[in-house]
Amino acid sequence: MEGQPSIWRRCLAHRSFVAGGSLTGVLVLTALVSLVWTPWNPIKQNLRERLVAPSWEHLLGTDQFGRDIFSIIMAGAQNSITVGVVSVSIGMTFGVALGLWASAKRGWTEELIMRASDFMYAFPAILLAIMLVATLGQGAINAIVAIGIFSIPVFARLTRGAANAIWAREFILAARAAGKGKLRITVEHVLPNIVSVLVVQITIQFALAILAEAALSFLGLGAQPPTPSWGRMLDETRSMIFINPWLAVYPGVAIAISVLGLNLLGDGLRDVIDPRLARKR
Amino acid sequence: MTDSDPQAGAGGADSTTVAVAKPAPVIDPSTVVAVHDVHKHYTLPRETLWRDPTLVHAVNGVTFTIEKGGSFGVVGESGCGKSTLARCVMGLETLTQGSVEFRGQNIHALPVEELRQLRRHFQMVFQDPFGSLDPRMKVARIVAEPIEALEDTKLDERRARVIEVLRAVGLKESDTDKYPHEFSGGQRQRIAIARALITRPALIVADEPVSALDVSVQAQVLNLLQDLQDEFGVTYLLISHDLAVVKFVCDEVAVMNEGVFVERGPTEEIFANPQHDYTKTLLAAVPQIGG
Amino acid sequence: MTLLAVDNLTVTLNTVRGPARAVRNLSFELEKGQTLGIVGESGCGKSLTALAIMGLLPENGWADGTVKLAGENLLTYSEDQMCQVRGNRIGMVFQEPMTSLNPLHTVGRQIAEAMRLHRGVNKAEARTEVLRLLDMVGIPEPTKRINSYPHQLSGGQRQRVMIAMALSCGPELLIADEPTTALDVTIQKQILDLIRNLIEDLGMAMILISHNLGVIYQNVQDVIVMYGGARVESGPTHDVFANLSHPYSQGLFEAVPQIDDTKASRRRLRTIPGTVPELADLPAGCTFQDRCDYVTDACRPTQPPVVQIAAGHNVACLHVDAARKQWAAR
Amino acid sequence: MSVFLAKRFVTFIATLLGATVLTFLALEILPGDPASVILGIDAPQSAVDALRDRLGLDRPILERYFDWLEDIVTLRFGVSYTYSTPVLELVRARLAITFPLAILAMLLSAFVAFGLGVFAASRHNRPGDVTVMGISQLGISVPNFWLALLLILLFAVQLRWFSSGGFPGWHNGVWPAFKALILPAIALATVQGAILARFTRSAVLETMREDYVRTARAKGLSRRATLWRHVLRNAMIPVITIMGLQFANLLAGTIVVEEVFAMPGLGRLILQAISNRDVIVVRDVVLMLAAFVVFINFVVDVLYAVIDPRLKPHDV
Repeated sequence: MEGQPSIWRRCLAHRSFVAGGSLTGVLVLTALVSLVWTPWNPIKQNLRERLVAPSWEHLLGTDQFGRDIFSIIMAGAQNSITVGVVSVSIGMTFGVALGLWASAKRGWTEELIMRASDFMYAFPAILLAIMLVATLGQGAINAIVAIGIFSIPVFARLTRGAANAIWAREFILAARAAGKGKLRITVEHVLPNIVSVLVVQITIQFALAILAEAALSFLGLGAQPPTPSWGRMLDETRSMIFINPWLAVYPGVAIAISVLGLNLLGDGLRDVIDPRLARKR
Repeated sequence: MTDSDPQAGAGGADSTTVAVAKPAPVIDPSTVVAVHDVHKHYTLPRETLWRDPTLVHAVNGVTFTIEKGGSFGVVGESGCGKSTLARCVMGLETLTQGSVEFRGQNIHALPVEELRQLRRHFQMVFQDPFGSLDPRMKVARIVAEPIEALEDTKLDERRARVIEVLRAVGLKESDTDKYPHEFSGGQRQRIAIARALITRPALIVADEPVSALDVSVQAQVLNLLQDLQDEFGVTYLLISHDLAVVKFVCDEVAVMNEGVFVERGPTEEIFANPQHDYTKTLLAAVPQIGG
Repeated sequence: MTLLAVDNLTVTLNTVRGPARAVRNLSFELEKGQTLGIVGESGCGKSLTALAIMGLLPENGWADGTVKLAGENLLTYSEDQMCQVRGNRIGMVFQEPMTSLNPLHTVGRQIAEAMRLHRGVNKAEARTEVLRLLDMVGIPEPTKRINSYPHQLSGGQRQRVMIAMALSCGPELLIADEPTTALDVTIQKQILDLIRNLIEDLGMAMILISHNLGVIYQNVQDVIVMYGGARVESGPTHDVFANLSHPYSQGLFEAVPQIDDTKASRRRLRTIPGTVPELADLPAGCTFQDRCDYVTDACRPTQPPVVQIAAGHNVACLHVDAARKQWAAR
Repeated sequence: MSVFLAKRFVTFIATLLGATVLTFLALEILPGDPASVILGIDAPQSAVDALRDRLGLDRPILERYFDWLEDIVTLRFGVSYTYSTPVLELVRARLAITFPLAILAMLLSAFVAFGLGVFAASRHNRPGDVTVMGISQLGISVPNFWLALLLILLFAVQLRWFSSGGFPGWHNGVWPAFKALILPAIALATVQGAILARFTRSAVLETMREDYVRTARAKGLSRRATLWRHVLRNAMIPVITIMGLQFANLLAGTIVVEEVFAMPGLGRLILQAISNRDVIVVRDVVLMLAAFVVFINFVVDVLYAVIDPRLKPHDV
């Protein structure tokens, strides 16, 4: 193993990693740029310039309210990233904590936590969001929270599985024999050894969160006007597809590219960080 | 001295109760570890709904003591309970019954914190040189783990001690900044031994320390164990399935089968003149050269 | 009559660090009914030799040279032709009886599979034959065990099943790759005795691969000692062990504690310095040069010539005389 | 009976009960009682009181829970406020769309995924494998409702092979109904199928590295025979797990896709109920969907026991 190239070298040599990293980079960059500049105001309607064809002035044309589509798409990236960051943070924080706890405690605690997360699997994000929305009312925050809660069991299961594998290793027994307690072993040995698995899962959950938010917004349960959102764009232009099919194409392409980028990045990371894992998948 | 036998708690007034209870071990100051009537039982998950779950008597009443500077070997086949016994002695498993006394202190009756503090005096070496070192830690941290966990030493002093033990096991100062995967199996086992040695323990429990190593490397580690005993006067409890290894390292040996010692005594005697049928079968099964 | 003739066999593996010659220029012959042991440490190429004979090298590996079974070069055979050889003319037993059996099929079905494939027997005939085989390898109550799944058997019984499977079509050659490494010593003895007796009764030839010198000594007529992909010493077993002549074979023998040593006589074991070399960067000349006490500059450029020191006893070492002298004076 | 199945059955029942508690509580602990949610903030107090009375909200919480549980066990469920009909009746007609749609999509994705996954695995790292994996990577990235829109654009608007939505009902013959289900099923199956294909591929590849596969080859079985007789059944075990877990997503997907195709299924019922603030319907339908998912996962567990002899009692 001594001759193995450094991790960055391996990253740059990995095709999916480079492709995924670039696409994700474009997504983040777009969101950042849109914070300070978009070609047109993405919210301002201009009824005199409805459904204008693509031109130098409006790169992708305008929608039925005369808004510049390219600008809305740019601003929509902000929404997708916010959804991803917040919901993955919720899911990861609680999920990883629960998983580590279950794995360290074993016995009844583990059984209980795992049954609870099994049970959460029966409520996909959308069902959960629907319940929240039905009672609390529509809104971006409810949607994000619902998606976040849904990813808790995913992280909990993954963490617990990976952590159990680590707990079974001899170096844990060595740490116990050295006099370390469970909390210390969890922080110093277990967590560092499962980080690579978690990083990969983060990219996957990020992608799933973008997809789920788009679906909720499409149903009118997510981001509310006038916040630019790719999912809602699709909803709004649905009735236009017979007149101008392209309107329904752009936001979808934006979603697909973001998700594709994150998935490729995850695949690449999996191979790069942990060659053993790559062989298993 | 505590005895987990419930009858022993009845107090000295009732002499019959005391007489019935098994005699508590007499602790000689030169005795490092005294294992008294240790039992460890597990329940297996049920196989059928309508049948009671199987109870496994992994260790079923084992008693022995090891004197200072001695080396005691436990030999037996897989599933005989020898590794469970090692973990019981290390206080890594709770006992079903019996006691393990380290320098006169029953380690299973100690409060958690006191046991933790006592751990510096007994350390362990494991079988798998690939699994027993955390792949994400550098050698310096791995070796320092016991003092890091138990003592409040300064960084430079810690480093000096790490280098000292690494030298003692035949590794270099420059190895401290490497990760375990940069070493071969034999070198990793040296790192594991250095970790066990760093607190200057009185007792080292070695569970199959060479069985995962290539034959030509095995010898290096076995010699190292011998040298360390000569140099530091360490006491060993060696667990192995390999009779020749136990014979090479240990003064005294116990043959374990189905959770109990079937035979125990000075190594030379047992190997030259086995009494128990199981010991005879075991010895006869070893493929020898020239036999 | 020569059953198997391996000539100049070289196995190359494509690794991340370039092609590695895991077996180099290995030649040996095996007569009908003869038993041969290959002994060496991990990575010496002994298992790859077996897989090369079977045509089952991993995807990143290939073999050069010739492997002739009864005069026909197996290395030129097509995949379909090899399927006719495997399990039919050559049977193989692997190291891990637990993972080498399919957990979802009954042992009866797994034993019958090769017979149904090569012999075209029907179900009823196969069943009779499987019962006979189970009985032959010493499994009690064959009629009951034929329907067992692997997880219901002990390790020793599973290895018996593997042996029954390998022998089911009455092959001319059995290859046993570390057949007892995963087993306890008492079970190991039973299994090795079983294999040896069956080989004798059925008049088969066998290649037994092991890292354990004792196992090799007690079970085969001839032995090859391999190190770093090359044969360093070979010959009739008793001859070789009586006059170990290659520095590596000598070192290997001395590194292992023996059960009949006394503690006083063997306070220290002789060790071979250094570690087993990585296949990807083996030296050009003698593979043992970096760990050898006798090494000189002459050992480095080319592989050492093979010297015959007694009838059939060959050693590949430039300094064999010095090594033998030292050994005798021990 | 095997302990495995007994355990799983207990878990199944416990999970169902848990689902009822959660859905019930969702309405209870949220701000405002169902009556005021249903009627909206502007509703006069008298109307809210009347509805509270009708829903029996004044009774203790446990009593109402057990009443509801009884309604569920007897398969009556609650009564919709907007339609004034029992939820079960509302659901029955819509289930005839959603259920076949979900099953069709599942079958479609399973067939395509197994085929492609096994194909890719058998051509590991060769062009066939790379192509299939590339396509599946795209398939995973596409939102199903957008794919649904694109399918409508292509097959309904451009080619005019299918109608762009709606459902003729089963009484008009099986074929027209089936035809209406095809596009939504494809939209649903694409993402699921792509995930499943990747998973099947890796499960097959992993199994091909097992020792017993090498044993089978050493017996003289060809690659193809080994694949069929030894690899596939073993590889199916993890694949079935994933299929079970995916079912929840599939069901969630139907809600969205039914909306795109304007099909009067369960999804539409839920969305309408939300806009009508008919929380009783939302609660009951969500519970039904969850129960369905839990049931499918129980079926998966039973399948395990059938496939894997290690989960049967050990006495032979």
